[in-house]
Formats: sequence, C-alpha cells, structure tokens
Amino acid sequence: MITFLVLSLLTLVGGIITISVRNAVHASLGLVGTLLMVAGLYATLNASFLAATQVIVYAGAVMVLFLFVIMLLDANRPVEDANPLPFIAPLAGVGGAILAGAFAILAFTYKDPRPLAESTAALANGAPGPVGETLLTRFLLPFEAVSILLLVAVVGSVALVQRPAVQADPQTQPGAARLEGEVA
Amino acid sequence: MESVPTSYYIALSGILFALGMIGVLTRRTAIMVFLSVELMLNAANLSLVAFARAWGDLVGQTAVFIVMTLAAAEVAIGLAIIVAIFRKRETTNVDDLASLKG
Amino acid sequence: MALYWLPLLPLIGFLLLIVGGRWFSGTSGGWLGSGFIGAAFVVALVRFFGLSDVPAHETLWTWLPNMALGTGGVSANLNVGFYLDQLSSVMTLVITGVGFLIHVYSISYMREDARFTRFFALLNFFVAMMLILVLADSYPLMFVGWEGVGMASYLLIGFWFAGHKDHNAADGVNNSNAARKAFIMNRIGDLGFMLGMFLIYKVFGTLVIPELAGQEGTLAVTSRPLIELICLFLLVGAVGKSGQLPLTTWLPDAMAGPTPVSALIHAATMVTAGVYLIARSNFFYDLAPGASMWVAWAGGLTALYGALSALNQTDIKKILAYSTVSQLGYMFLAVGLHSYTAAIFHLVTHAFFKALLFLAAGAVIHALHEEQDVRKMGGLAKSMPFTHIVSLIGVLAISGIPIFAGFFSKDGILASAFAQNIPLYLIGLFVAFLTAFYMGRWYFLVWRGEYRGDTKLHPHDGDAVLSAPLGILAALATVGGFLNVPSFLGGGHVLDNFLGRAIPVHEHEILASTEWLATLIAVAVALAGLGWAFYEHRRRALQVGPLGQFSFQALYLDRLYTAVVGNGSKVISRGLDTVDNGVDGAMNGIVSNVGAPGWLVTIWQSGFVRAYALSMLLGTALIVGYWALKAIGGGL
Amino acid sequence: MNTPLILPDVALAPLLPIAITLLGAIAATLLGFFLPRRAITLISMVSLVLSGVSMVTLWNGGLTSFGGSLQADNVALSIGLIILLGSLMTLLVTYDSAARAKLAFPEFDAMLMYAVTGTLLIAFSGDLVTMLIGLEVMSLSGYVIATLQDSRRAEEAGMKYFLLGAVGSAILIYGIALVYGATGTLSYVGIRDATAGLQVQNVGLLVVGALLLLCGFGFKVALAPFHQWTPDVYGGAPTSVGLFLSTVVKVAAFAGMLRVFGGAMQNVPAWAGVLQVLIVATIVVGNLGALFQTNFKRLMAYSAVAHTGFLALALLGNPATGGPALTYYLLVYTLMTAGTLAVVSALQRTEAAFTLDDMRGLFYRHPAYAVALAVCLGSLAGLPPFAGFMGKYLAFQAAFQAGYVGLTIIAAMGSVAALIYYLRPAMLMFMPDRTPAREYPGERTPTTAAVVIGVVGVTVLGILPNLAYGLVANPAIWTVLAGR
Repeated sequence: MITFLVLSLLTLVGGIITISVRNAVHASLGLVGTLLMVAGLYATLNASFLAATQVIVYAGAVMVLFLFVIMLLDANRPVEDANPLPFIAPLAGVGGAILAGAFAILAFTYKDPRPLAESTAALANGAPGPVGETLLTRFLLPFEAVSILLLVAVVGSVALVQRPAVQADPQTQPGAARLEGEVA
Repeated sequence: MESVPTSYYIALSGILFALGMIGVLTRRTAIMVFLSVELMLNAANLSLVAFARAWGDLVGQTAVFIVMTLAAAEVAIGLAIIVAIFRKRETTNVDDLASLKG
Repeated sequence: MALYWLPLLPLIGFLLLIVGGRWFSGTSGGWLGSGFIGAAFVVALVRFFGLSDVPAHETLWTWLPNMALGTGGVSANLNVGFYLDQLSSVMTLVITGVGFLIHVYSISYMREDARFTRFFALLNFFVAMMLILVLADSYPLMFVGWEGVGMASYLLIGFWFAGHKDHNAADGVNNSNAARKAFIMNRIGDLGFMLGMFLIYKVFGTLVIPELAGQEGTLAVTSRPLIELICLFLLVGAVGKSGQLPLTTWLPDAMAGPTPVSALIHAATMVTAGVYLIARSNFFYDLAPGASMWVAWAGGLTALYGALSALNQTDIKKILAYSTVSQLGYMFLAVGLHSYTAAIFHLVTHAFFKALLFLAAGAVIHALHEEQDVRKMGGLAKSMPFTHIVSLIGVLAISGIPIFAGFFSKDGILASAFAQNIPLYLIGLFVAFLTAFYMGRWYFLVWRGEYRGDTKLHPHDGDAVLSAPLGILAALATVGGFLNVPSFLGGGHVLDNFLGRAIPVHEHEILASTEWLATLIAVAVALAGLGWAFYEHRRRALQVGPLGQFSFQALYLDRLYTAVVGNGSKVISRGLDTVDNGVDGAMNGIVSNVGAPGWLVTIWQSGFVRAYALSMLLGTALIVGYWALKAIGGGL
Repeated sequence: MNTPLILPDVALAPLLPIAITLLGAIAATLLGFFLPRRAITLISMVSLVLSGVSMVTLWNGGLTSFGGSLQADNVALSIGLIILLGSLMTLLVTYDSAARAKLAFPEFDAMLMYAVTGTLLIAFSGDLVTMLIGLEVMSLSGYVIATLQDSRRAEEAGMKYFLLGAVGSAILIYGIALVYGATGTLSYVGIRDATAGLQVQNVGLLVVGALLLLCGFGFKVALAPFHQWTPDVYGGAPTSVGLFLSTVVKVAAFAGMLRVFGGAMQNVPAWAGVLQVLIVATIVVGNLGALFQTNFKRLMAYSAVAHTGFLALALLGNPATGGPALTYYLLVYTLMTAGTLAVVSALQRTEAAFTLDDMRGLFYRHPAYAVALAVCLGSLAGLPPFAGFMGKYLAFQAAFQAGYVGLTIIAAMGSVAALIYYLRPAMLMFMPDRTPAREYPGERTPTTAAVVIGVVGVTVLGILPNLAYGLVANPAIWTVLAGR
C-alpha cells in the first residue's frame, strides 16, 4: 500500500510538473518521471514485462524523440505573448475537477469481479511468455494490423517533413497551381 | 504483500486523465499540448492494467502494448506535423493558428 | 392510355423547355408547353370516360422498402403507383383543363418577359407535380407531389426575383421574400404531413391509401385518440398547403408572382391540395369527429378572416387573394362536416370562377401597364367591354347569384352546415354576405364610375389568345353549377352521385321547404351584399372600405406573428431577412448582422484550437459528471 | 512452458478486401519511386475495384476470422462498398485536381490508400482493439493528407485536426479501458453477452465507458460539441481531402458506432439518452452555422455536421430498421457530398475556394456543372425525388418508430431550416450575371466522372431506392452486428 501511495504521489507530481512548468524541457522531464512511476505501478500490478517496456520504449525512446524535437525547434522558450483566451484556464480547472471527481467516485464504486488473490495468480506475473502468447493468439489480427499503423507513421512522417516535389502533369497550366494567400 | 484494491488505481488514473485534460487546455505550444495527451493515454493504460489484474486476464495487459505502439505512431506523425509547421511559421504556439474560423 | 402519361407529358414538356430553352424562340416554347398540357387533358378525358365502378390502380415500380402490406400482413415494398377513382379523375380534369387555359393565356400575358420559356417550363413542372399529387396511391408518393408543387410555387412566386421590367429592385426583394415565406410556411405544414405518415405507418403498417381504406376492421378497432392524432397531423399539412389559419399569411403575399401563377397555383389547384388530402383521407376523418370539428372550425374561421381582410384591400389581386383564402375556408368547412362532395364541388366551381377573376385582373393589370391599385382604376367597362363582361360573370358566380356556378356549390356547403352546425352556418352566411360586398366593391371600383388613373394610358381588351381562355372560363363559371343541381331544385345531384362511388356521401335530412328557405336567405344575403356595395359606390365611399385599417392590415395577423413569434425569435427573423437580402446581392449585410444565434455559432468557432478542445472536454466532463452524480444517487 | 502455440482460425478470404487495399497502398508507396503520379492513382483505383469485387464475392458468406476479430458479414461488406465508392470518387477527383492542389506526388495516394485500409478495418472489426487500430490508421493518414499540401491553410487545418484528434482518441481509449473493466472483454460479442442480462456488476463504469466511447466517436463523426474541427479542417484542407474526410472517414466512423452501439452495447443504458441530446445540439449548431457561411466549402462542412445529426438519428432506432436506414443514408450522403465537392474541385481556381458570390450566374457559364450542383444540393436539402429525401425519411422513421418522437420533430424542423442555405446557392447559380468566367478552365474529365457518379447515383437511388436498400433491408443481417 505504501509503495502504491508513494508511486501514485510521484506520478501525480510528475503530471502536475508536465502541465504547469513553463520550460518545455523541464515539463517533458516531468513527464518522464510520471512514465517511470507508472512503470512502477505496472510492476505492482503484476505486469512485469509491461513495466520494462514502459521504461524502455515509452520513457526511453518516445520521450527522447520529444526532447529532440523540443531542442530542434528551440521550443523550450516559454510563450510570452498575451493569452488570447484568458477564460480557458479557469474553465479547464472546473472541467478537470469535475472529471477527476467523477472518475474518483466511479472508481470507488468498482467491485472486483473475482477475488484479487485468485486473479493475480492467473496473470502469471505478466511475464513475457504468456503476454506474447496472448499477443499471438487472441490479438493476432490487431498485432498484424499494428504493423500497418507503423508503416503509416513512417511513410507519413517522412512525407511531411521532407515534402515531396510536386510532379508536373502534362495538362497542368503553369500558373494554375499557385495558391492564394501563399507567402513565398 | 497485501494487494492494493483496484479502485485506488482507477481513481489515480482518472485524476491523471483529468490532469492531462487540463494540460491540453492550458499549455500553449503544440508540443506541450501533445505531451498532455500522452498523459491521458498513460492514464488509460494504467486503468487497463489495473483491470487486467482485476479480471485475472492478460487481454488487458496486451491491449496496453497495442496502445503504446499506437501512441508511438501518433508521436511520430504529430512531431512531423509540428516540425513541418515550424519550418514555415517559426512558431509552435497553437494560438497563432487561428486564421480559419467563423 | 396508361395513367403515367398524365404526369409524364407535362414532365417531358418541363425537361424539353428547361434543357433546350435556347432552341425555342418567340412564343414557340409557350405553345409547346400548352400543347403538352392539352395532351394531358385529352388523356384525362379519355380516362374519365373510361372510368368504371372499380378504381384504376396501376403500379409502376418498386419504390420504398417495407412500407406496404403484402399478402398475409407481412410487410412488402411500397410501389410507385397511380390510382384513379372518381375523385382523382375530377381533379385531373380540373388541373389539366384549367391549367391548359391558363397556359394559353400566359402565352399572351408573358410575351414580353425575358425568360418566357423558363416560365412555361416551371408551369409544366407544376402541373406534373400536381398530377402526381392527386394520382398518388400512397401517402409518400403524394408527398413527393406535395413537395414538388411547393417547390414550383416557390420558384414561380419568386419568378420576378431580380426586378421586373418596370419594377424596381426592392420589388425583386419583396418577391423573393414572398417566395421564401410561402416555402417555409408550407414546410411547417409538411412537417405535420410527415408526422402523420409516420404515425399511420406505425399504427397500420402501410401507407397505401386503398389498402388503408380497405382496412375497415382495423380502423374500427384502432383507438380513437390515435386516429384523431393522425387526422390532426394531416390537418397541419393541409392547413399549410391551403393557407388556412393559422398558416394563412403566405397566401396573400404569394400574389407577388405573375398573375397566371396566382390563377393556377394560388387559386385553382395547389391551394386546394389540402382539401383534396382531407377528402382523400375521408376514411380517417369519418372516424375522428374531434379532428373533423377542428377542420371545420379552421375552415369557418379562415373564411371569416379572409372575407374581413378582403373588405378594404386596394390591390386588385390582394382582394382576390383574400377572397381565395375565404373560399378555401368554405371548402375546409365542408370537408370538416364530412360533406366531401360539396367541398369538391365548390373546389371545381371555385377553380372556374377564381381563375377567371384572376385572369381578368391580369388583363386589367396588363392594360394599365402594371397598375394594381383599384383606387386608380374605374370606368374600364367602356374601354374593355369583353373583359368587363367576363368579370361580371365571375363576380356574380362568386357572390352566389342563382344560375351561376358559385350559387349551387356554396348553397351545398351552407345546407350541410345548416343541418349539422348552426354556428358554422351563421358564419358561412355572414361570409357570403361579406363576399358579395367585397366582390361588388371590386367590381364597381374597377369597372364602373370614372377612370381615376393615369390619363395617358389607353386601356383596351387583350388579343384573342388572352381573351379566349377568359371566354371559356366565363362559360364554365356560368354553367358549371349545373353539374350538381340539388334535388329540391329538380336536379339529380349528378356530381354527388358520381363522386359518391369513390367517397362517402352523407345525406342530410332536411325538409325541402326548409331547404328552399335556406337558399332564399343565401340569395337574399348575396343580393344585400352586392346592394350595399352599389350603395356605397353611389356615395363614392368605396375607395376606403369598411373596417378601415383593421381590414387593410388583414386583421393584423402578420403583425401579430411578427410581434409574438418575432419577439422570441426576432433575431432569427432578422437573420433570415439578411439571408433573404443575400439572395439579391447584399451578402455583405450578413457580416454586419451580429447578434443572431447563428453568429453565436460563428463566434464559438473562434479559430483557436484550444477553444475547440475546451468545448470537447467540457462536453465530456458534463456528460461524465452527470452520470457520476447519478451513480452516487444510486440511480443506476 | 513448451505447450505449442494454438493459433486462432486464420482464414484469408474475409481478409481479402482489406489485404487488397493494403497491397494497393504498399504498391503506391514503393512504385512511387519509379512511376509518375497518375500511374499510381490508376493502380490505386484498380486495387479499390478489385477489393470491391472481392467484397461482392464474399456477400452473404458471413465469414469470420481470427477468432471473431474480423467479421466479413453483410454489414461490413455493404459499408465497405460505400467506403470504396467514396474513395474511388476521391481518387477520380484527385486524378486531375491534385496537380492544381499541389498534391501531385505518389505519397499522397499512398496515404489515401492507407486511410482506406484503416476505414475498412473499422467496418470489418469484431473487437474494440481492432476497431481502435483501424480508427488510428485512418486518423493518422487523415492527419497527414490534411497537412500534406504546402500551404499555410492546410497546415493549420492539419494541426488542428491532429491535436483535437489525439485528444479524441485518448478519450476513446479511456472509454475502451473502462468498458473492459466493467465487462472483462474487448470483443463485441463478449460485451454484448456480458451486458445482456441484468446482473452487470459495475454498471456505473460500463455506462461511463460507453459515454466516453460516445464522446470519442462523437469527435470522429463530428457531433456537437465535438464538431468544431470540421469547418476548419474541411475548409482549410484541399477540396479533395475535404471530400475524403467528410465522406469516407465519416462513413467509417459511423460503421464503428454502428458496431459498438448498435451491436455490442445495445443493452447498455444511458448512451441513447446522451446521444439524443448530442443530436439535437448537432442539428441546431450545424444548421445555424451553415446559415451564415459565405464560403461554400465551409458551408458544406457545417452541412456535414448537420447531416451527422440526421445520420446519428438512425443509430437510435432499433438496429433492424435503423441499420439499413443508416447504411442507405450513408451511401446517399457519400454520393451527394462527394458530387458537390467534386463540382467545387472542378471549378475552383484556388483552394481557398468558392464563395457564394462566385456561384452567381454559374448556370450561364457552366450549365452542366450548375445543374449537377443543383441536383446534389437539392438532394442534400432532402427534396424529393432525390435520394437525400429518402435517406432522411428512413432515418426519421427509424427514430420515430423507436419512440423518439420529439427528437424526430426537432430533426425535421432542422431539415426545414436547412433548405434556406441549400437553396440560396442553388438560386444564385441561376441568376443572370454578366461577369466573365472565373472558373478553372483546364482539363478535368475524371472529376467530371465523379460528378456524374454522384448525380446519377442520387437521382437513380431516389427513384429506385430499393436498388441499394433492398440489399440491406433484411433484418436478419442486423441481428448479428456484434457477431454470432
């Protein structure tokens, strides 16, 4: 229980840092913290393989990508312009509070479908073997389909960042392709 | 080791989700908005894992793998869009993108 | 000749004229369009004489899925089918016959118009849709025609949207406004029609009219409130289409269209579709005394409203328009009292004399170069003798002077009211009196006395193409009444007996002496009305009629709508106004029109992505929060 | 630990339609290095047609595969065919307009085909995870094609679409998690079985999960208040992309809703009530917003929002009547929206596109296009005899029969108000105007072909609706929405 409390507290602290700190690098480091704590929570939930993946893939690879882009775009400067939407922050607070309260209330209405000890045992500690087996049996189609998703991500991001040259069609008129409002 | 009730995890994930939501609204650069979305996704993952334990069924955990991959793909595309826009406008401030309206 | 030729012929005409408008020079397009209607009239005649006691029911192709009853009560697909019985046969004759005459008239009337061929295309389209409406064997198909005529009416009212030769731009705007008003008020009625259909289908499982009529067993055991509700929904539809209270205000405004349009659509045919709908649904209304009473009272009050409003109008067409409202009220009164044949009879004679009056008014307007103010007319009997004679016939017919058509048909309605509902009878009688007065006023102001208008004009009768339809209609308005001479006058109820094979005739037991008395009273009332008009004419007091401003403003009903409906939704109407203007080029006006609810949407659409996210997230939070509250309360 | 892996039933036949489009997408990706863009577009079209053929052969087969993760039942096939039709029309439009839109490179076609693959995956899905992946494939490709044009407008549109879409996906995923927590399963059948009885243990969680799913889907189909991205994205992205997003993507999202709410969660309480509220809001907002648009593309976007409301009406009905109504309406909606936007694409000079003023007197410059546009607008407005009337009629009737009388009345009133903004451009086109033509003058035969498909389809299906409706009207099809 104490482990849970500590981990969850740190998770929330990381989350708050993520959404409130002005410096983008610090914020993403906050998120890294949250992700690591969540990995810890996975471990307490008998999902050991998942916990490892979370650390390696999520907190590692994905966040490095984030940090890289932040550095690349020099985006860690805080935004200084006047906020055109000053009313959003209080409304967001209200909405967030409603949501958090609602979820918390709902959470405590949750009744476990079977005794926890029994179900914990059935998880086989979330070891790579059983997880992989599930992935290749009950999740075979999603597992295959995810590859399409990754393909889309690769092709799409390359196409976006390295905009392909527009091919001239025989019928295209030279001037017709100009777009309105375009600043060269 | 006594096990922490599922409810606690769900409550935590709910709060995390709401935090992410607030972040989406209050952060003003596209990257930070997107980071907040990651927070929301992690909240969903956390509850999936907690439910997987409650049901004693690995389906929940396996779904988390899928969601993680999905998040990674989303990050790739999202950051590409952000970079593409930055090249033209030299800004990642989402409030600067308000010419289409009405 | 198969029934589908009836709507198909005008439809072919429409397609030819709309697609190939440029191939038809001069008036050839008009003759072509009239020819198609004439051909349709011939078909209608052939089918009329071929009618037997068994109605013709011809199905064309499968249409709506699962909306009819098949064998054994399982649901089958609804067909597109046409159904010809005595009722629809009479309607087809009126539509094609009167339609043909008005087409011919328009050839002369619209000759100068730049979009002559387009006009005939639209007229043909209207006739095709009207024929689909009356021939439909099911409510959905009738609805197709119903929408089609609404569309045609919209296009034709606004025909001069962009300013007519000597009209200014403001008139163009008014014309489009009138068109839009008509369309929207009609759509309110359509809503009722649709809901009626849904309910019919829900209760009976079919929408085919003969099948519904044949379900006497089911109909009898269906709970009364349901049938009443169906009838009320259909009544809303009929009220919208026929310009009855409370949806009446569009009809007078619809006179913005060219005069042949007013004659054809807003006097003779389309506006009577509501009467037709109720007569067609007689098997429902016979079982719904409550809804029928509503119909009758809507009719009676509309008759009174129209007559009162007509008393002091100054526009030559507006008088006729309110008169149409009033006469339609008579028909509703009759169908509400289950005297369907009397209503149809009045529908037919009204088509004759009201078309006649409108066309005559058109001839006058034409002769006076678009002058429509009766205060600037007078004494035209000398310069336009032919038009004068036919107008006089029309006035006598509508006033209910014996031997003219209106006498017999109005008498039939009053007799059935007398037998069933004395208050409505008294209203009817009073309206007859008012009718005679305002038509007399119309007559004296236009044709008698001194000419008060622009002296530079030299009005004269129209050419033969213009006059021939007038002559034919005048003849019909004179002798049309003999179709249905009541028995106490030695007649044989020819039309009643004919129609009686398709729709029920409820005989009323009235003593012949009483009937004589009632007839004499009606004639006396009509004569009194005309006499009063004559007296006022001699006193030269007709230019400002009785009831003054109250009548002129049509009992302030339009104002009332603007005030009551408008106060709540003034913003909306202002928005609509702006949209109206938009049609005529004032798009930019929209930009300045901040404050309408539509602008709330555009303000909400601020362009800031975080604001969009805010609506999403607040929406989610509200939905989830509400259910969480319910969960605490144990509501789940 | 050495027990052999027991693979589920892997049958390739039901996978074929998806596999063919995927092959087309991969071909477009790889061959793009060697072939000109138009050749790639042709290859994509061929693969779409082949996929359609394979769907037709699977008709009435009712095959499933991967332990029920994939269902090639008639629901999937009919919606899949609608998707293919919409995609084909998109490709026809892009065939010649892409060059003008600065989109003439093979990557665009490839992303489009990936998106089609994703949409088909949704239609064929048998569990929430498959559906989610399909949805993400579709959305990610959608973000890319919305942004791909090298212009500030498109980039803004793509950024908005992406950020809001990511939030929408997150909400959806959270909903899936909660539903899993309440039912312990992710497959539609399992959810339906778990919620069939009255003894569901965690109803609160289930309901909120369903509502979050509703919110997530609400974003994808543009139900108010989740609709705000639509005008900006449809209006800012190139017209052909707007066409794709407002037809194919919406159809697919509705397919997901049909599976999830019509099938799996049919017995879950509360979502129907909330959906009712959302529909009212959507109809009001969509119609009011459209009233004040002067930019035709934005007007069409708001019109798409309003139509979402009408479409969702069919979801409320009993699946036996609502399902076929929805399918028919989706088909008609695809035809008329794609037809309208194809006309815009054929005539526009710039991607900022058409204002209503530009439409003045169109009839005198391009009579055929003007008439086609008038037909499509008439159909969108729901005027008989065009198919839009029938679609609305069926949807209203499904909702009415399910007892949503008040809602039906509001929706019908909304459709009345809609007439105003559809008839306004239709009228403007026929007004005389003597200014010289300012439409794009060049070659555009393929786009015209798309217009013809739309106009002919809308007219024929309006007069003979059973051509399409008769195929899906059998109620037996709709009892197995969740599978089995």
